[in-house]
Amino acid sequence: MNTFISTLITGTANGAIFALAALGLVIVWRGAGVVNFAQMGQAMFTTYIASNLIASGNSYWLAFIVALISGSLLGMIIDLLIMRPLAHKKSSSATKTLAGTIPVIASLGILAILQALAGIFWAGEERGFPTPVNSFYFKNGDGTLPFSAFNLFVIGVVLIVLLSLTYFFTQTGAGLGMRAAALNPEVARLSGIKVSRMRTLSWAISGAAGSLAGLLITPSTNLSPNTLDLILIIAFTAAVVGGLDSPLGAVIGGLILGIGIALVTTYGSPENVFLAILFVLLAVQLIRPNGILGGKQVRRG
Amino acid sequence: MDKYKNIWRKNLIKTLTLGVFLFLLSFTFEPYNQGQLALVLMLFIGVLSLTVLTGASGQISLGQGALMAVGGYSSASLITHLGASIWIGFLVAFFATAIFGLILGTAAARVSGPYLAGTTLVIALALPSVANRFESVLGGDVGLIVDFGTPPTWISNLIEVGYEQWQLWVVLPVALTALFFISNLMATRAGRSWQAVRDDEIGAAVSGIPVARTKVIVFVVSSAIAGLGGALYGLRGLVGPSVYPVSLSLTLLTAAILGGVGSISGAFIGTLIVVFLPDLIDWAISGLAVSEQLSNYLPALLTGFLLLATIIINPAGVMGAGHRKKH
Amino acid sequence: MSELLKVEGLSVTFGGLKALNDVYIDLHKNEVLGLIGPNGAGKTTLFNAISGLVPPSSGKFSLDGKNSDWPKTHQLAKLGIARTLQGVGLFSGLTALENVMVGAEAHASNGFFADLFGTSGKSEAKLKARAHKALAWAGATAFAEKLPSQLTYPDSKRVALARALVLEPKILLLDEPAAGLGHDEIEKLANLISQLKEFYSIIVVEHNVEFVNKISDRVYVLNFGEVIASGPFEKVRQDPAVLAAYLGTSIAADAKLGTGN
Amino acid sequence: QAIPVRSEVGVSATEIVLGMQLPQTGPASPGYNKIDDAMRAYFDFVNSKGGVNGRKIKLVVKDDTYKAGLTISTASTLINKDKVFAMVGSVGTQTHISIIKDINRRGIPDLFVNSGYSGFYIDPKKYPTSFAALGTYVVESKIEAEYLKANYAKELAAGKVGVLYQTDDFGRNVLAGFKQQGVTFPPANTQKFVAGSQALGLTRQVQALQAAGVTLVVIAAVANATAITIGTAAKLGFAPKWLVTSVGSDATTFKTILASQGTSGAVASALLTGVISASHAPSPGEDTDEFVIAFKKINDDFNVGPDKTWDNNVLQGMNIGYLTTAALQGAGKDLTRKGLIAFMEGKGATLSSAALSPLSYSSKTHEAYNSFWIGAYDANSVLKPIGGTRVLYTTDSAAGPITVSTYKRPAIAADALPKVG
Amino acid sequence: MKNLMVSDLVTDYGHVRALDGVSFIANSGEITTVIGANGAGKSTLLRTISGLEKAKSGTISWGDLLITNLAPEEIVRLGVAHVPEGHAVIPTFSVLENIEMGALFRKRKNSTDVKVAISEVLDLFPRLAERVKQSAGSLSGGERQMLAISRALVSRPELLLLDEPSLGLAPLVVEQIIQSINQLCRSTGLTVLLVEQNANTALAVADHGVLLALGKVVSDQPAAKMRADSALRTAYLGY
Ligand SMILES: Nc1ncnc2c1ncn2[C@@H]1O[C@H](COP(=O)(O)OP(=O)(O)OP(=O)(O)O)[C@@H](O)[C@H]1O
Ligand SMILES: Nc1ncnc2c1ncn2[C@@H]1O[C@H](COP(=O)(O)OP(=O)(O)OP(=O)(O)O)[C@@H](O)[C@H]1O
Ligand SMILES: [Mg+2]
Ligand SMILES: [Mg+2]
Repeated sequence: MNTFISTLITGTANGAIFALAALGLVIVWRGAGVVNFAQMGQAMFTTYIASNLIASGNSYWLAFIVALISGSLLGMIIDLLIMRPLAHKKSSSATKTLAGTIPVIASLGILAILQALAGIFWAGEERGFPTPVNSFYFKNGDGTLPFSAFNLFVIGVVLIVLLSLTYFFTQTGAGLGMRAAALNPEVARLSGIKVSRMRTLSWAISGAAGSLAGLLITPSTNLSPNTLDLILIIAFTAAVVGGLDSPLGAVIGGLILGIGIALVTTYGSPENVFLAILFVLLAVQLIRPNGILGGKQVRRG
Repeated sequence: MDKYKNIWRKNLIKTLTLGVFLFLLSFTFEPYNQGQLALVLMLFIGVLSLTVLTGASGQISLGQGALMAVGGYSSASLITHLGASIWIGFLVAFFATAIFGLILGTAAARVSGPYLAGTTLVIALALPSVANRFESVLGGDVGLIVDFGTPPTWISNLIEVGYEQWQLWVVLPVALTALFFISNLMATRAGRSWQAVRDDEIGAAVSGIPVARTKVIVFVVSSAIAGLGGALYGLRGLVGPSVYPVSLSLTLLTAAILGGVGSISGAFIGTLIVVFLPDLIDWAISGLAVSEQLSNYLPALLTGFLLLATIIINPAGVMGAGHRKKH
Repeated sequence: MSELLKVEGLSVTFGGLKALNDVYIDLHKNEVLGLIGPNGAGKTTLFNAISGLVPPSSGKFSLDGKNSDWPKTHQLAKLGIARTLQGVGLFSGLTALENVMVGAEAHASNGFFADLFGTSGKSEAKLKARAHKALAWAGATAFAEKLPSQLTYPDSKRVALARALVLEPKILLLDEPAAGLGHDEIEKLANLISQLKEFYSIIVVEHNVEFVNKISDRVYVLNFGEVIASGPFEKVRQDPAVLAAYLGTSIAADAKLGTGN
Repeated sequence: QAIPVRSEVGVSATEIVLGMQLPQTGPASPGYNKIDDAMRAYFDFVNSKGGVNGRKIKLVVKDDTYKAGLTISTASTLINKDKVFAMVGSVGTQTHISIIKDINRRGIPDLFVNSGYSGFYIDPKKYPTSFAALGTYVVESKIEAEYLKANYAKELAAGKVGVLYQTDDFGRNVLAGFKQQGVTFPPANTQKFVAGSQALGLTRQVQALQAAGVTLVVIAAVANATAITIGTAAKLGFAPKWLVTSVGSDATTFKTILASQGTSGAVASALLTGVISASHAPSPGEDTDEFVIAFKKINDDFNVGPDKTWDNNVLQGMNIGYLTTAALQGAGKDLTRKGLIAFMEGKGATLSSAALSPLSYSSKTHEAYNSFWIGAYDANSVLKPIGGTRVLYTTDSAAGPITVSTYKRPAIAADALPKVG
Repeated sequence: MKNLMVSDLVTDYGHVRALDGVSFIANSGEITTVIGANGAGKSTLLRTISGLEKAKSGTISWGDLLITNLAPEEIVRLGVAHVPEGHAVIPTFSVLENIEMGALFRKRKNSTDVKVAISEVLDLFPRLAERVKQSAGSLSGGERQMLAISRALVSRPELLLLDEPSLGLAPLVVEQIIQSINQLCRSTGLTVLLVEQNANTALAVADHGVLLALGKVVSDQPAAKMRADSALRTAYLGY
């Protein structure tokens, strides 16, 4: 099979996975105004829960559902215990500087805690994680097409998440309310929007989306407290490249990264992958500082 | 108004007092704590660079460790390949990182907040690739082995100096110099214009501040300082990718937050906490029968909790809410 | 009277929207010029064009009778033009005094290296003295050491004014300086502006017609990006076009001028 | 008879303090984090028998999460605060590089380093106190290359042999070893990845090897990347012969990963079956081996670590515990750092262990095992000698020739303690 | 008939007492104006009523309901809309989204009911109607103020809290808004609490006046009477 095409296909399959993780980041950014570095930590945690269920003999789909539920619960807990008290703090002059940074730092703290807890509960051997559908590549004549039913499944999931998110954010009242809650809580509250509830909701949704990403990523990365670190950085880059506030941007960013990595690996050297990512990131920022599909900010005197 | 007349004198006295205090204190220390104090000072320089960037200009970097790496590599390659002295190494680290900061700042001045955080993170990630690309100079993933060397004979003839103590003696003047210059900048027009840009770019621009240039300058200053810290940090034994991982940047950020971002004394206190926390934990659990699994992860767990507690209870850090630099 | 500032044929467009269309404005020495007009007429945009915040699509700019390029924002201060921002726009992390010192950037003689070595004490002291003077002008001496968040609204507007004054500019652009101020405060502001007129030339954008009437020598009325009338306020306020577009029924206008009752 | 009281650091009349560092947590920790527990288990066993010359062995372990910056701090803690007598069994090449100079300058014995990086050992003048615990990557790969030349000459000639390596000292040393023996890989057959980035997938690399039509692939990668590679190849329907360096060929890791990926245990075992690898020791699965039997029992009785499942890492840890005990015995009652190093250089080569290879410590080299045997995994995931009889090949990390070794491992004592001096 | 009744209301900002025992009644269907110098506590009063600030003591009742210290989103749901001081809009939202936001809690976003309400307020501000797709951040100061008012009106409130609605608005628009609001009061029984700097204008349209000074009510009487009381004006408003 043509190398170029097979590279594109592999890149797309990987890119879909990055896109899924990036979508999770976009949800919390849009719904709670937070760049959540703990996202993949949460996903790791819930995937461990699923992994344990499977190991003790339960079906994949039961574990799947439990992981999604615990993902949204974990998201809610993080919001209720940490993010909400932070949001309710009146900003003093010293903290104004960091207004946007504080939740980021909080999420880094949460990540550290989740990884430590996972280590304490489940450390030991690195584990694998099963796929819900066959991940053996399709046969194509006497060769193989580097694409599996599982890849199709992931792409399907990404599309569904993308479409429902886009619909949710742009077409529904709750979506509008959620964005408003993130952008200006006071105005949102005065419009009758239950800001705290909206933020909790967005943490819950993104927690579930993150869990979903975790379930679908770990079959290729394996599971240990830290294996998803790299995915987080890639997903984050994807979201930034695409524009943090745009679900479609996240997907495009994910695909750019997936395909880019595959191309560099094939035609360049794998050693240059991160340099290439850096290059793409800088180029996007020079040309479109808010990402490919990111909203423009209007400056006014 | 007199307060302004002798900025350098005031800061010099402050800096020297701290220096003399630490110098004398170091004689009462065992080698272990001398080494720890040296580490505090190295990281303090790094945290200082973050303080400048985040505290004064409102930009956040999750890749400050990568800037330290630039300093480390530029000095270490000079030292190993050309046999330069460590002091020349510092100078080169300083300027090389400044130039790197200039390039980075030119690109990054256009972006802010999470976008900048992401970019700096990827820079940190790309570091091993760079080291591998230029393996003959940068030593690939093995890195370059360097160290503080031994004190010159005129000192060792005078007094017996342990390796840790010598480390401290080298680091101390460099850290003090950085502290002195940063204190000066923060107390004058430069620091003021950085904060103005941080608070309101349009307001700053109409007041005559070239916003883009100012942001780049902040990057250059911050980078140069970080490079200096990185050069020192490398001299502890090795300059290599695993010496400047992403987690180093996070450590610096943690120290900056614990100490109160934007505050110079806070930067110092935060660094002290970060460096001595593991010792503290060791001491605290030494009598308890803690399972290995728990004790392994305890430092990370506690750092996480400490970070959260700091920003939830008092976002301004341990220096206290409402703390502001005063001239 | 010579023309200190002249803007000719200025047009600004945003996408399809013509925010300013072929606008002519001149400002004479020691003159207070009122700039009025309905919301969205383009008043702030005019300020923004002069201060380099939006690029004009066409138009000429001249200062002191000399044609020049449209200023870049950070060169504004060097050209001797100071402006306040609509609203307050102070730097929240700096004290009132430091805010004003930032406004004096153009007068600062200390370069980066002087700051670095801490030898800029003299220059800093000079800046500080200047800032104190400006604060005194604006009646804001008392809260020099306060942070903006600790100031009342009128006080922060005073500081904002001081930040513009400290430049000792040739031209002062004030965007709605009276908005949100009480009667008393407005009175004081009007007096201050009348005093400032001796030294500076001022353009004021304002919706408080009474205030505009009191302080300005001439007014320009903008509507849909075009100048629809200009001249002394007394004359302009009779203009039916202005009444229809801006002032509303003459009776209501009277009420606002305080001449009713 | 009273033990002479000496002011040697870390040694008292009743105790010897040893230090070790390794990634106990973090991405590089899985697997390795079992070595220290196995070592401690062996020391506890020794202590339960009265210790070495009446001294109990205390092992202080520090977690460096595989970050060299941290290694420097933890080493300082071990040296200056815990005042260890010697370092023993430290894990990791990159991390150890950062402290080796300092440890050596201080004259602290740096025994049984868990790194196959030859740079640490081949020049004792540079690092006089550091001694290896493994065969070097170069030695192993030279022997593997020789095996390929002998058994896969046709494939080599036809350019049907490929390699996948990680771009670090480990990967590069392996390539160097092959090259030393005249085995090079055509560019199209040479695939690499940045160490630690395997989570991004190795599909492209495996596809490229498949496209190049190779029939035998050498993998120089850590265990989980090896598992990912072989798993990916299975998905692609690519089934070459695999030759996996010992670093990446831990059967337990392999099966844990593949099995929990949903690949059934049988399939995982099938994937591993026939994979060629090399070893200097018995396979942990060889349950008739007397050392394996003895160590397994000690592991059951004394290991208190979080995960004491018997595997290669545990065997390795036990072996280091055994060797350490032997070296301490050999250094005598009057235990000094100098004495210990002198013993290692002088008599270290006479020590025996679970390994089937002799040790080669001398004043000229501090390499450990210079002999390997080549095996293939059987259906029970036990590495078995190819052709049934175990042949040991010996060489050095330089240009030396490869010869067949006649070494016979001495039997383990009934009490499972080493007997030296 | 729903009246707004405030009694003995005390609100602090840290150590600053902004409201110091404020009591008054705003009658249903009337415009009550709150006037006073800068810093008198007018905005704080509205913010406390709408729940944005916590009352230290005292009560606020709206009809038969005690709304003291309810969350703002609860209070809005009881028919109380607040247009805060300054141009409170979400800059990155479009004009339409800003308006829609105000109607969210009542009905589904695309219901005809909401559409009607939106077109009603757009009729009131034709400038906004021309700019529904534009981002609110690019609006002029006055347009943003119109938008903030629209957002409040679209929720069809029964009590409208207006904090300096004229700020930054052209006289003609101010006149228009006041007329419309007046009309709403008369026709739908809307109750309005209007904070204004320009006491004259405010008193001219209001039924009732409340004069605040240093957080205390110093006068509470029919607007016409207050307007005529020149002693009061010179004492507290400076003219
Ligand atoms: N960046 C932009 N993009 C699109 N339209 C803009 C932009 N900036 C301004 N406008 C439009 O240009 C017009 C003029 O705005 P401007 O701010 O100059 O009005 P103004 O006269 O100052 O009004 P006000 O008195 O309400 O402050 C407005 O209709 C506004 O919506
Ligand atoms: N967030 C705050 N923190 C501290 N003090 C405040 C705060 N907001 C207002 N104040 C103080 O409370 C008092 C009342 O302020 P408020 O804004 O209610 O007055 P106002 O009558 O609305 O004034 P204006 O006419 O200027 O809007 C003032 O002294 C003010 O300085
Ligand atoms: Mg305007
Ligand atoms: Mg107010």
